[in-house]
Amino acid sequence: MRKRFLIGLGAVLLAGTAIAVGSRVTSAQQPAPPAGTAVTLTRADSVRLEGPRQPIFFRHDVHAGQLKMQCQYCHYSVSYSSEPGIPSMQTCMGCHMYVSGSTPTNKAEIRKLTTAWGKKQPVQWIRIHELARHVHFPHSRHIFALGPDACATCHGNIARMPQVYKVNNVNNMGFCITCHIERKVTRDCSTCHY
Amino acid sequence: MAARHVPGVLAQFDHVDGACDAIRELKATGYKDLTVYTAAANHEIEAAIGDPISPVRLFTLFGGIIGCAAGFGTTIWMSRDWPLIVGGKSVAAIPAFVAIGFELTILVGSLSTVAGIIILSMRKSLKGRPYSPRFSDDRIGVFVPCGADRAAQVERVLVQHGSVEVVRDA
Amino acid sequence: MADEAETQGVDRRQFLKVIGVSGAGAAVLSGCTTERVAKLVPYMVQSEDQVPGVPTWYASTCAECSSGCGVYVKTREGRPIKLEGNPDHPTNAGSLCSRGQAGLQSLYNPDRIKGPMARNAKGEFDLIKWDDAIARLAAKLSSAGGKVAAINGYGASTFSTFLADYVTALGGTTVAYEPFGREAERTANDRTWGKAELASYDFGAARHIVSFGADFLETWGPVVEQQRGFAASHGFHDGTMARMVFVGPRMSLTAANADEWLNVPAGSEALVALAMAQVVASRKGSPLAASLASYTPDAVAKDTGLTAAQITALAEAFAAASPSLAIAGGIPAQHRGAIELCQAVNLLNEAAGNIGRTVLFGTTVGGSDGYASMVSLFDKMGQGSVQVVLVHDANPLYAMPKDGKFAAAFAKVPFKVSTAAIIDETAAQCDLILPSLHALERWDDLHTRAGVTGLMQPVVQPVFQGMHFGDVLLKAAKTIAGPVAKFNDASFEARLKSAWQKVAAEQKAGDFDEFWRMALGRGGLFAPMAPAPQFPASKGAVSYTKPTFDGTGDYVFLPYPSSMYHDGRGTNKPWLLENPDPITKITWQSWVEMHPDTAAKIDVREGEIVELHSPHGMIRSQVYIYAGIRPDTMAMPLGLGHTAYGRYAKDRGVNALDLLGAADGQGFLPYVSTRVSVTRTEDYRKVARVDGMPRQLGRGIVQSMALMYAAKGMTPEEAYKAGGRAPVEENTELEQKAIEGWHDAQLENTKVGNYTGDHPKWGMAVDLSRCTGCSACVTACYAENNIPTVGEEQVFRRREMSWLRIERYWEGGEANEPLGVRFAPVMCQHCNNAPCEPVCPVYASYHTVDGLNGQVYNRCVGTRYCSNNCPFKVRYFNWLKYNDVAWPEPLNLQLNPDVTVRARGVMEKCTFCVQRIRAVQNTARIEGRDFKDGEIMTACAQACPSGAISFGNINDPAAKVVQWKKDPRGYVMLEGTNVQSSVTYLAKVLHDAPVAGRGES
Amino acid sequence: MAVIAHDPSLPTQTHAEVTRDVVRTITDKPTTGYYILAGTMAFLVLVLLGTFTAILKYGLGLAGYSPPIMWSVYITTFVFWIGIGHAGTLISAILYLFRSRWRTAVYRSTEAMTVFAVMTAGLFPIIHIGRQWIFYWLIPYPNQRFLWPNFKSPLMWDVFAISTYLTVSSTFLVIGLVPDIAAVRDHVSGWKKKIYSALSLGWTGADSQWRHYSRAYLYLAALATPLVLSVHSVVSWDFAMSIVPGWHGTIFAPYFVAGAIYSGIGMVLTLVIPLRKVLKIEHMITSYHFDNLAKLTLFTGSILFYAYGMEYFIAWYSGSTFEQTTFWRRAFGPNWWAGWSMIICNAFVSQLLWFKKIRRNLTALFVISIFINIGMWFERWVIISMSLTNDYVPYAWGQINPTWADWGILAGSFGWFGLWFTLFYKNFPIVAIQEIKELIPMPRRSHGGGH
Repeated sequence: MRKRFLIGLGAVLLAGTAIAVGSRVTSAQQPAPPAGTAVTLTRADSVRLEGPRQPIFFRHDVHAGQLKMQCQYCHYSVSYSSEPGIPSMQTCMGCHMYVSGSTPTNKAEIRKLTTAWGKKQPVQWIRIHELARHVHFPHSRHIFALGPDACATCHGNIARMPQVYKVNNVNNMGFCITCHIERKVTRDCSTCHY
Repeated sequence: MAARHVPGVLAQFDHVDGACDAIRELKATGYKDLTVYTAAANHEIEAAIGDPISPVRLFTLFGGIIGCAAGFGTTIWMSRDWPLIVGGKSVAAIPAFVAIGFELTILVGSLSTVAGIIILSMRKSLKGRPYSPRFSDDRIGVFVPCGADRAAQVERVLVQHGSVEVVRDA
Repeated sequence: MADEAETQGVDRRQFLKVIGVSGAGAAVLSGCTTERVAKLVPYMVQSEDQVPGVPTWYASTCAECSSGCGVYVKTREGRPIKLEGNPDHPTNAGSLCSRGQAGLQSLYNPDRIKGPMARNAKGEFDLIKWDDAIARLAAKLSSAGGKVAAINGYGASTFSTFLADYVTALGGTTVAYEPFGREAERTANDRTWGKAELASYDFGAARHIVSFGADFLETWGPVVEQQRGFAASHGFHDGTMARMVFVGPRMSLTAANADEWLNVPAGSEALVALAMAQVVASRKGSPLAASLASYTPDAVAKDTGLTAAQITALAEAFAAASPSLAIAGGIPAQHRGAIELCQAVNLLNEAAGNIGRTVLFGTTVGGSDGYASMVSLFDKMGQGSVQVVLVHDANPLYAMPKDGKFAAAFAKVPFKVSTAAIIDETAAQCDLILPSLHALERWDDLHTRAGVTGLMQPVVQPVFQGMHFGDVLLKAAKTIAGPVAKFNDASFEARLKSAWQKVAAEQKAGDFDEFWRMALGRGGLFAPMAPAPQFPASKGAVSYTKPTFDGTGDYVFLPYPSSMYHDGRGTNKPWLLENPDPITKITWQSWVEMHPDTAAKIDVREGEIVELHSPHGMIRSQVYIYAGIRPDTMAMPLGLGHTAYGRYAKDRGVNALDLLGAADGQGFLPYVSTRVSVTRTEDYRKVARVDGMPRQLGRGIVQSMALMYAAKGMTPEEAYKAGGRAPVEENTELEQKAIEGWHDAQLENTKVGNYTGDHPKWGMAVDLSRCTGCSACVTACYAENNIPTVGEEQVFRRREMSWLRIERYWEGGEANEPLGVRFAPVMCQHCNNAPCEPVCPVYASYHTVDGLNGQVYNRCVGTRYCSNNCPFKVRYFNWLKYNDVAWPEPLNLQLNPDVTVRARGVMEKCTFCVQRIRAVQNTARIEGRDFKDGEIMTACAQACPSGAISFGNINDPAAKVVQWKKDPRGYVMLEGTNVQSSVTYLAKVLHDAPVAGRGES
Repeated sequence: MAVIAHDPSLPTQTHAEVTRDVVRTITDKPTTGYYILAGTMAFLVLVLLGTFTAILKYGLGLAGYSPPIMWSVYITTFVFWIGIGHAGTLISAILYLFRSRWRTAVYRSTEAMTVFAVMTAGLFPIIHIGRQWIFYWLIPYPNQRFLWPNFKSPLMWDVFAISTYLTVSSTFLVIGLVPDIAAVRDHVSGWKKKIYSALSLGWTGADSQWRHYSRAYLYLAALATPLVLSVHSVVSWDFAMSIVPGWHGTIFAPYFVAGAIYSGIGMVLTLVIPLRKVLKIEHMITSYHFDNLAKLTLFTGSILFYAYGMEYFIAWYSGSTFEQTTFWRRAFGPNWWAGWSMIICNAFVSQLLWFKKIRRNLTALFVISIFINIGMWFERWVIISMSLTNDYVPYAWGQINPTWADWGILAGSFGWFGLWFTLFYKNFPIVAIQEIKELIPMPRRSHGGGH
């Protein structure tokens, strides 16, 4: 206890402010999106790509990047709910009833989708961003404040990710606070914690 | 014991007044850098050696001041860094921080005092000087660094003042 | 609609699967997040009425008791998480009682059986397939040869009619059974006016209410509606308030809310009523006077223990008030003279001219066939003339006294079928259990009064594999030859709709689908019919005979329905078990109430277990010493002592019915008909009470003032002084100045960072002249805020977590002075100078910008200093892993996803429902508007049937709460501590003087 | 020497004898009794660990807490141990500044007691919180959340006070030990010599070392003196800063400091009376020293007596019904026994020490010291827990009965303290060799008069 105390205190004495400020900067910057936005990727590539391997090799870079689909098209409730909304299988089938893919990989992956639809078995996606349960983050408020393209602020440039990975640890409170300080919005605890 | 061996004469005394006389005479005849071993702090011998008062108090003083500043500084700065109201009190409530300022004054003050002893004592290396376990018991030891040429004279002075045991340590 | 329901079905079932694995989507607090792999499971088809993160509200009807209140079901991601009153419903108008709200815990009850069960050779139950179950049922029904009987506990409804028709078609008989059937009142009304129906009462209009043992705030009649009416008339408003007198041997919650309690011996209530009627009639020159001539106050005084003067005074006051209202009935007055009592009260009402003004006919419907027909049915069973018995929504083997040997008779039936979703005493004796659906899982309706029918729709896929009994019967009908074949609807839903098509026709509704959609959206058909204008003259006199009591014991035994457990159907719900009894404040236990003098006489102390012996049985339970009961009477709550009915109810407490005789008293079960003798055992059992010191010690926690002062617009303090009592000196003038100056100085310093700029400031006001202590708000708080129930053992250590508690204090009650009771809901007072805040070393307790006393659970390290420093002691600590044990699957599905589930080692407390505040603020912001007053409501304020709580932004001068706070009756608790709390209490108002001298003033 | 022999504050032996007698306490082979003692203590430490593990696993609810009593045995014991510490610093530092000679004989043992007592007390803030694994959130260290602790909370003052106190008093102990370890080093051989030489930090007793040493020692004493007064004041403010009737008193700081020293000396007596026998140093720690200790006890005990009386008086005089109820119930409420045992054991028992006979009778002193230990634990128990049983809202009043988890930790804390002390007195000079020698005038050739 005493040791920790001395360390903490010493740090503060010497460069408390500097450290605090410094950490704000560091936690604010994001790593650049990966280079792997080549259009042709096979299922095998998903192994070497960053981020967890999904049951279906869904290409955000294709849908959001090349096809320029709005995030809200699939994540439908993000602008009016605390939850962004995971697209229902029906939403996927809306297009893939007709779009069956060009490359073999695409075909294969889309077939997975159609079979799942046929069996009424929803695809179980691996969750990437899971906010701690004691934090309440209303997506709608943030989309309202930062505009519909603000997703990248936290999630990174998804439009260039063949396979989504975690760019920011959204569970670092500092990550949230930095933004709130920069934008001079409330830092009141009960805004998120209740 | 990498340190260079210091030639000189080591004398042991039973009686404090004898030791003191010897020290005074030796200093008078221009012998510097004596080392006097005692089992406990002893004013007579301090007086005989006549070194100025230890500067360790400066360490205490500045340590205390730094601690006090740190105590108030950090508390006030931290309270303002993320201002939260509690119990309708002002964010930087100085009276509440007095306790911490005080404790840190004491803490840093005493730690720097300890640092003081260590640093100051290390300034004068005792490496290579002879020592006898009896010094921690009841004997007073006086070591006079000197070349072989002067040793005889030193021994005479020491013996004359009642040293019970004189060793030439060349 | 149907196929939509199908599709919804899919996603909801999916959803349940998922939350099955990912902890009910409940926000469980953990120091930091784990990196476990979480799955995201999408809907197959997105139903337009379910948006993740946004609650969806469905209108439905509460089936927890026969009142059939309308409810709004709040669902999140397809699962109901809260029940609130339907504001459009004429019965409950937006509020809901504890039992109704706890309906969720019967929906998600962990002891619901997983599917149909049949008894095997070894006599144990096996899970079987539905087809198999229905086949077995059909086989038995067709081979029963008409010897079929059904016991139906469900109220008047399409289903009940269907069941009756069905059984008739099989050649059998159906008995509609309701344990508290109010048979005596029907008979009495029949004898008085030739109307064998129940009256409905307008409490709101009555200026003087006299209740003869009728607990109209607890279990007698539609309590929510009656409580609303009572609050309207008896609550202080415009310088006046109605008066209420309670006549009966025990001070119930209802009696505690009366201005006077006349503790006459059990059985003599009728005499008081008759004497009053006599006086009133003679004053008003009513023709009744003659027939009542023999019942003068002097004549009855002796038997009632009252003086003639008291009765006369009471009667005069009753006559003077117009309109007035006298009511009788209810279990505590259901002795062998119950019918005479009700007749007497009828005459009293007629003499006072209340008929058609506060006593209304022609609106109530349905009702049970009564105890007598149950007894005869069981006789038939005993004689072996019943082959198949169907028990639906009833538990007679628990609710009817063991003395009647009904179990033995029941056992004689070769094939017994129950539709209980949880194996209760009756189901345990059955051969086939066909678990029916919960009201929130099924299509159904409930006809509660003329023109009012509540609808139920499935708002969640069956949590377990239950099936609507209607569907079961229809499926069975397909394979049974004979008349039942005519029941060929595709499903019960279809049958329900066809029934409603008739209703639509009556209502002259054009397009049925439109009508149906509207009805579903509204929650049913609410077109209350006006009460019958004309009344036949009453058929004269009452012949009062002193009711008899079995046995020779020294004490009359008075079992009464608990306001939480009702007839015992509430006992399997932790919320109701932990929500303390409003009067005794005992949780999780049963107890024997004993007057202090009695206790002294037989030398027992609280918690000592005594044996009560009656001619019909013996029970052992611990003593609770209560000044609110006659020394010659002992009372016990009903509803406990189950031998089955799930983990929470089984073997909890004892069943007071075991002391009763089962003999039918003129068509009803006389609950108050035995005398008991008491023997001591040296055993003790701690009483799980949650009240520490039940007296105020002059600390002015719950303040009251006389009507005359309140009418003059005095403050409680002024009234206190005017009452000639020395003022309690809180602070000297100098101190006061210092405090104010200091407070202003503080405010100067508190405008930094987030705190600069304009913010709303949340405040609350509680009108104690309306609060009845019913504790509905407490259950609402549990439901809204994921508060764990901790169980009896923890309550022994006073570790209950109820963020909102109803404090109950005794006044007087000693040395022959009348016993008074004070209630006040106490939640976090959200002090502006909160003592709890500065002592927290980590800012877990701090002041939010909008004036809340914030508690950041995930920052809390659990030093508990805040609780020590809280003068109101409204902070609650999670000592053990309550969050792990309080919600066994699937109870956890009820958890509110908007509220963090607090982990062990964390301090928690009332947050003024900050999640509701933030939700409204978010929507308002997105819609680019400001929130409206009344838009944000705490769960307690929403639930309160008396409308005693108002909440809002006190920076908005137009807000209702601000108006309330301006009321001169307003005071803040413990003002002397200068914590500047945000909750204002409006002092309770007492009548200046009791009319019969048995009330405090 | 004969001249000054009558002064009981001065040792009678020569330098050589002092070294011999003290070093013997270390070099003598440990008796079986010693092993049994150490074993018992070690066992109690296991009890401590076991109980704490259970608490970590299941939660604080294992202890007897029942709201509104949110602080009970653990905080009581925390304050108890902190209090114990104070006597040590008083004797070693304050009396040093007062130049009172008699302290030298007992100061080493009391200073050790201080350090170990504070080490024990330091465990409790961690044990007693709800989420022990994040106790470090009370420490102001830069973190990614940008959160700092709340320095307005008396608990934060505690964090600083206790850690400072632990640091300073252990420094003080170590500094004092160095020359003595050197003395031991010169009288042992083999592996022991190696260890002691390492520990003696190259101390030779050269003039250059003594020169800084004695100054520094003076300043440390000068710093420790206000510290010891502040620490228990801060602890008392944990309570006085709150609004709980029975806690919220202005006299708390001096009241607690006096109590602390009182309890501390009680513990000194309990420890030293047997110790001097076991280590055969009766001739060094004589009844004269105990007489002085007893006088200190009497002094502080009388301050307590006054404080107790004053508490009740203020409660009555304040006119605050809350205060009055609290103190009425303290004396005549359901827990009257606790209230009275505190008053009897502390206020009354200490008054026996007016009699020289008792002051000089070690058996009597020992018995009294036990009373003091019990009484002072009860004092804290009464002030902390019993005040909580009845504060503002009567409906929330409660009672408490501790469980095995409470007693387990309490017993364990004695083991933890005892183990450290037992190991210490057998391996380090329990009497300050060099400071005693400082009092013995060195022999001179020309006899006549001391310096």
